[in-house]
Amino acid sequence: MNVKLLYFASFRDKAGRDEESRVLPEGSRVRDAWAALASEVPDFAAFPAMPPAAVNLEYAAPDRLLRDGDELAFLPPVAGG
Amino acid sequence: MNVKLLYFASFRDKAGRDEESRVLPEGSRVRDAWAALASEVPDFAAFPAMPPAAVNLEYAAPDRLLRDGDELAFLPPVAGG
Amino acid sequence: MYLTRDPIDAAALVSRARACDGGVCVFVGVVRDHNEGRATTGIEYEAYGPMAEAEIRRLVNGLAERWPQVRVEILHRVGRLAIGDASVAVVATAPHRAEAFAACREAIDRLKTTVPIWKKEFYRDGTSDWVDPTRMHAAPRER
Amino acid sequence: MYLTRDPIDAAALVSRARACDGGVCVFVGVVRDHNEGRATTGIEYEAYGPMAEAEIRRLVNGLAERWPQVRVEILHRVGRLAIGDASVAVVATAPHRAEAFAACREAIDRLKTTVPIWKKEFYRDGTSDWVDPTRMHAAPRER
Repeated sequence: MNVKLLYFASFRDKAGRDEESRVLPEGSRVRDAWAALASEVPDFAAFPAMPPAAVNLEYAAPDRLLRDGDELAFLPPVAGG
Repeated sequence: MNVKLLYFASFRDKAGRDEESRVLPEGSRVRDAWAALASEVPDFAAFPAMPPAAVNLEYAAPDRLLRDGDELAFLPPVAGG
Repeated sequence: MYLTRDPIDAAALVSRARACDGGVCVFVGVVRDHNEGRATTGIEYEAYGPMAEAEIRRLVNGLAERWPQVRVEILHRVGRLAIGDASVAVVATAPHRAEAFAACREAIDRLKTTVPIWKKEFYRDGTSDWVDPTRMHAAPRER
Repeated sequence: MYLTRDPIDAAALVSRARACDGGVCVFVGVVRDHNEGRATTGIEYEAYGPMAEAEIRRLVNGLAERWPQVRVEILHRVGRLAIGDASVAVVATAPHRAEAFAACREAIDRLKTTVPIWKKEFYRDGTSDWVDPTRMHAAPRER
């Protein structure tokens, strides 16, 4: 299945891209997507834990099942206000 | 000695005046001035306790000694804001 | 001068405060068209002017001692006010929002309990009353 | 729409809010010229736009459930901001001031922790950093 991955702020800088379409095995969960990214981007691999994630514009738990067409983003520490 | 007495809001309505010069015996305290007023104005006599008082623009305790020329006011419940 | 007979321009106060840094917390009191179930047509604020000015100055100085980094402005209207008019504005400016909120809240709370200002409500039925938040004195009077 | 690229007119928000009754508590965040001892020349806010709008809407709906009598307006600026610009405005209107203060404070506190907006600070020495209030991720980066 295909998932749309978005990168923001410091994560965009680390990944060197702001958006990509990614093929993941059926049954993949949010945490699996993070593991795939961390295996590619050394800065991500260095994180002590998975950052907060959003699926289709809502916060999502690490064990959330992904579906074809989902929009997924891992979120750097927010700093609005 | 002479004390200037001011009346505001509901106290002015009850007393029927907004200002007066009043002669008090030397050694009078704030509470003595209130007792004198309460003996004149039945609405004041009905109060369960002496209301807050101000001498020369500052809150003053009931046992505060009055001096010639002092400006004294008993204050109805405040309701600013 | 903390008291004014002129309408309070809360928006102008906020614009001025924005010039400084950090967070600005503003409280504006607005005259309501009802109170405790009674329809009101307006109110009148009366102040013991010189003492009210002095009390607010003491209040502002006390806040400055407690929160040295906070700047507090207070403006209270006196005289006759219509529904929707601003009765009071408190503007607290601070480097961080916690202090701005705390000082603003403390200012309005203390103002309401210590500053010699009185409020008469005018009701739609033609009567009026001095408002007594303490309910300590006598029954409501009519005129 | 809770996000805007245009300057926030906090004064206009206050004017509008004054039309309703009771107390109005306003918080305005203002871009500072320093942070943690470093001189700043400006900042840039980046948002995950559609999610930020949705999160703020959820936040506002949550406040409305908790305080049915309070009306909350939120406006957050994105893009490049200069020192002294308003970054965010929260306006809480309520019949009584306690609710206005509580809802306003809750709104800005939750906004800062849940809404996907990021801030890059530009320093006088020419460097810049993404601000990390949690200090959880990696060391400050330079460019």
